[in-house]
Amino acid sequence: MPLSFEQPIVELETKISDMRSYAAEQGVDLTDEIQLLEQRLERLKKETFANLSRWQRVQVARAPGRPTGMDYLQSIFEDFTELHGDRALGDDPALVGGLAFLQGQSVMVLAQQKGRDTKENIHRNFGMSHPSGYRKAIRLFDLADKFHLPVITLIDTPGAYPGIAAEEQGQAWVIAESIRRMSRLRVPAISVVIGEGGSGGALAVGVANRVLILENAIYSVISPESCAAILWRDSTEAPKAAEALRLTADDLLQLGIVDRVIDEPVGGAHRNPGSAMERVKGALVEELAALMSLTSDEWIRQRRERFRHLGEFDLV
Amino acid sequence: MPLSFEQPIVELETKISDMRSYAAEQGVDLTDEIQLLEQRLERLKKETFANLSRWQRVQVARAPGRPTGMDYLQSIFEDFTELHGDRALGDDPALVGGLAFLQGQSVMVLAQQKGRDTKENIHRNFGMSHPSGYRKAIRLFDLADKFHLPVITLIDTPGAYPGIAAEEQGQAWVIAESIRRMSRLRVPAISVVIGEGGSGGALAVGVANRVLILENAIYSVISPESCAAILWRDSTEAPKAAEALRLTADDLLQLGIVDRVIDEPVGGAHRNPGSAMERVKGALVEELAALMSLTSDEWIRQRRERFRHLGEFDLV
Amino acid sequence: MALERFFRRKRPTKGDEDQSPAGLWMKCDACSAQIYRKDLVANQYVCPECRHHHRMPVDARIQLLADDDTFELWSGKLTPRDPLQFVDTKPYPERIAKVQDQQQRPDAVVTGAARLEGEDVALVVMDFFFAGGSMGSVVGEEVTRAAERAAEEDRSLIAVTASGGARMQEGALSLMQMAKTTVALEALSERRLPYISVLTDPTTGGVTASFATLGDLIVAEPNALICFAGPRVIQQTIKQDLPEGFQRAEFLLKKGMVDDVIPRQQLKERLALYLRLLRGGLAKEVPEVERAAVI
Amino acid sequence: MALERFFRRKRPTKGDEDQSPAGLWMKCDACSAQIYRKDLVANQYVCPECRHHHRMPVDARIQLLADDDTFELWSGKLTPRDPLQFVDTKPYPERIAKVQDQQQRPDAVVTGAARLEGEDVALVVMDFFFAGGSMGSVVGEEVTRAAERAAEEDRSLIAVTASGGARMQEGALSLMQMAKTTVALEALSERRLPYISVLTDPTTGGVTASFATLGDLIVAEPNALICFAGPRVIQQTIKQDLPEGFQRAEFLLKKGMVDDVIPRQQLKERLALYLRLLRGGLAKEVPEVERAAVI
Ligand SMILES: [Zn+2]
Ligand SMILES: [Zn+2]
Repeated sequence: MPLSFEQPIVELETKISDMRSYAAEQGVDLTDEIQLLEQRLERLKKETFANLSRWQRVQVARAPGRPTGMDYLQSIFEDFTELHGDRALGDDPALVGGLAFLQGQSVMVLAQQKGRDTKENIHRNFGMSHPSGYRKAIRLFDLADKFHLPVITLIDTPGAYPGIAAEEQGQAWVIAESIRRMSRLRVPAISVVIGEGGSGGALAVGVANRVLILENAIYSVISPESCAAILWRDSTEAPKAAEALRLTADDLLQLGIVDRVIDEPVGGAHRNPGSAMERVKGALVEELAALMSLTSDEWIRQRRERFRHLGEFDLV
Repeated sequence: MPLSFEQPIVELETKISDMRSYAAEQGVDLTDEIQLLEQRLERLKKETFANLSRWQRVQVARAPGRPTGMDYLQSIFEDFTELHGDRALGDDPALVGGLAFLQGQSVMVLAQQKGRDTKENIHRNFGMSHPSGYRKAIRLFDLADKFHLPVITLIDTPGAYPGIAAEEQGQAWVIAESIRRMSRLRVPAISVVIGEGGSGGALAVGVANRVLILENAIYSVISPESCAAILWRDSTEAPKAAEALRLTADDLLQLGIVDRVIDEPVGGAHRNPGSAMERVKGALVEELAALMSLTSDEWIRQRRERFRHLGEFDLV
Repeated sequence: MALERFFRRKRPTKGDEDQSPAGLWMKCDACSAQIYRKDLVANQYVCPECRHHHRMPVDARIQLLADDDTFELWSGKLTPRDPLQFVDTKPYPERIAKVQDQQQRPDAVVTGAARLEGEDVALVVMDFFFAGGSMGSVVGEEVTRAAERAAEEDRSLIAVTASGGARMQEGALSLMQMAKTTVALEALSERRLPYISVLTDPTTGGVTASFATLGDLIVAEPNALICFAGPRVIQQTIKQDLPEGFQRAEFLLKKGMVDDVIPRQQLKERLALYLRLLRGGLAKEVPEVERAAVI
Repeated sequence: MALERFFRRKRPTKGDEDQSPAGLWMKCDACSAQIYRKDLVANQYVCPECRHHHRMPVDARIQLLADDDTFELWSGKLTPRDPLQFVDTKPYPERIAKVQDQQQRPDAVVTGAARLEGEDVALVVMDFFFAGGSMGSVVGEEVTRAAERAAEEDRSLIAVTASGGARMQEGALSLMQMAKTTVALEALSERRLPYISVLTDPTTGGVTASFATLGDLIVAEPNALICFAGPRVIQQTIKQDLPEGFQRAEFLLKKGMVDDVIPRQQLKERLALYLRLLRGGLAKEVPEVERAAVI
């Protein structure tokens, strides 16, 4: 099911495909016509995606078919080997972590995982972690430190799960602890917001030396729907809230909250997952190489400084 | 209810008490007779307790009225302030911990706590901890390290609780982790077995620089009842098992498992709790003072060496 | 996060004593008893009838904790900017101006130095009556500076929290204050200075999920609501009733999340005792411990 | 602890191939299929019919994990003493002599150096067929020496556990092996050498509550019973039925206690991959991290 603003693109794609079939069946030559339409399609995609509203970007960030954490783990890393469990409460499927090679370098990689279909979505709790997910993250940070493994986290969650067990097990406590633990890593850490960076549940694994974001990903203190429900008492005002919250990649770059925006293929990552993932890989390899010149103390200092200086205020 | 072998003592005590009442009521002078009986009582107590069988010691170690962990916390420490919870699973009433002063020195103190009556016994789960108890211990060890607080643990448990939730929450995992965490303390640690030192559940908080034991306390790899049930297929053979297991203070001193035996007042700690607790306090103050001359590295090394060398074997 | 319904309230609770004649008497939220307001204030905002702990204004809290005439104000020189040019039904700056005027301070936290039974401390006290105690850039920066300065001046840190969460009008910048305040506490940790957090009603969202729950010791006031997600959000998510006492201080004590629940009348005494105990460790220099490998 | 019913068994399982004609065929415990014993052995003791993982003799385990002709035996020079002069229906030394004779080794563990897909490792393999794999002074000492020597020789450590718990015939000395083996692992940690524990059926009691669960990574074999207290003890305590799959490897995976459950046929390959990944960290010297303050 395409997003609403993608409708013209999809129609044009269908038309081209129909024309191709017709040409083949009837044995007529429509090469020129098809080429023209394809140029139009390319233009249309570019225009559409260059001018997305913030709310439309939210939809792209959540689009079905957009590569999920596991897609990255399986395609841009080699030998990804999942490590399960937090040794206390359970094994949270909404936060997947393990060892892998990134272009030959051993790394510890963590990914927040939404489902790729309804069944997986239920299994993954729509990417919303329970405390055991954050405890698992803390455990893997410990392991990364012990064995000098750079840490890479892929962020994609609507937020930490708001439920009874989650609260009983100290959701707030583990998020705070995960933030602290990640800030103490004696290895380099890179985070990439690949889809939805939903508030504290995202930040818990986002205290990195470099925070990257995909062009159509978002990162926000609150979901547009919840924000609208509070401020306009109407969650269908989410488009307004999305505008107000300045939650797109470009907004966040301007605010200094992310360090780099990774371009997506024209039409968005969901229309060309392979290319999107390759771009992320390229950026990760580059960023990791650049970080390698520092020492442990410097990685910690840099990470602390980075977050120490976020915030805007005036003197009275 | 006196222990069976205490019956003659109790009878003599009753007789003396009756005689006193009679003398007072009738206005007769029985001073000499009473004094004679009191001397006999003193002799009887000494003889009885000097010749306890191992199984009788087990009974004394578990005797009602014997001072429990909380009794020590409240009487030989000043300003004991309980710290609750493990920040993950709950707050285990079978393991009590907190801050206190021991003769003016800030310490972190942990005590395994049986009940002093049926109601408390149920609340304290008869002194058998769940994983949250050992997690709490680990948390308090962390805190002790951070603030340079010597650690004192009082051991009195039949063992870690064998239950469904306890297994689900990784009873074995937390005991192992507590052993490791305690072995890593950068402060001096002293353990006192005040009653029953029941297997891994006791050792989890017993990895100290100095391990002391009260005269009638026991420390064993398995309870005599369980041992008998396995080896003789009959738990009423517990007295035999107690003999075989060599679980008394003197046995353990000979095996090198404890470093010092603290004498109890004649008749056992349960007949004079105040005096027993004062003796423990005296021993703790002495031992702590002696440990103060070392450094953190030395405390760790000493503790490791202590346990490294336990075990007896021959060359093939 | 960000349960900032506060901004929508028509008549926000002031927190200060209402001086109008109608305000002389008030009804206790908990037991419905009519109480003479002055009695409530004299009793540290604890209902004399039912011991319910009412929310306490910042000034009263400081008076409760600081020894007489020892409080020295640190905060108050920073005021919010409007980095997002945030407008809902009203622009953010207008809303802020109004609440600044009402609460007579630039944002939702007060920090300063004090003595507490003679112990040198830095105090961080959040003002729930200021925009629901929401944490934006100013709150984050003030908490950060207080922690850093406490470390420099060899003071223990006491944070009294009350917050609806992150301030959504400053967007992701508010979110980042969670990491910023967390990192600021490292200065205290490195000097082994105690940090004790006191969670009061209500402490929720991004404040709970950052510095509020990172105390060396964490205590709570009786019946205080303490949570990540608010009860309404959870109820909407799970569509079922919440257990009795859920997310309240006593519930969290049972769940192992706080060290103790302390009635307000004993708070100062207990904090002082904690500080004496935590600062009475071995004088000897003890090097950093190695990190446990894996749990 | 100490579920040493093994000592009471009339006809202890040998673990080795039974060469008598009657032993050519056997019935699978799990699926009751009649299997040709040689097929089972050739299949690493995994039932060809139902994939049930039967308990594996030590020699076969070493053959499974070590590259050809690379195993060098370290253990075997220590033999139990009788420090308690323990007698039940028979003296401890008599019992030990009998099982030593049967298993052809002095106690319930074998250690040694090997290569595992080229990686330098030390192997610790417990023998459940020796007195139920119970841990007394010899087992504790052998594990300790293996860990220490691995650290000296820059080897990763792989421990394959199978144990009924502590050996009660050595009393509290057995108990102390839990602390001793735990402390021995510090030598590896300090050199940042990986320690991976492989929990096989059954791993219980004092072994589970010490070195077995302290691996940097912990993996288990399918359906292995892994517990502190055995199912029978728990059932006697709580007087109710245990949940399906309780204390089995897959159950523990769900409860977050093990990193993975790995079929025997994939074990070597996976261990090799773990080692390559864990030993492929940054070469740069990274000083010890500071210890997290609380939690
Ligand atoms: Zn009231
Ligand atoms: Zn089978």
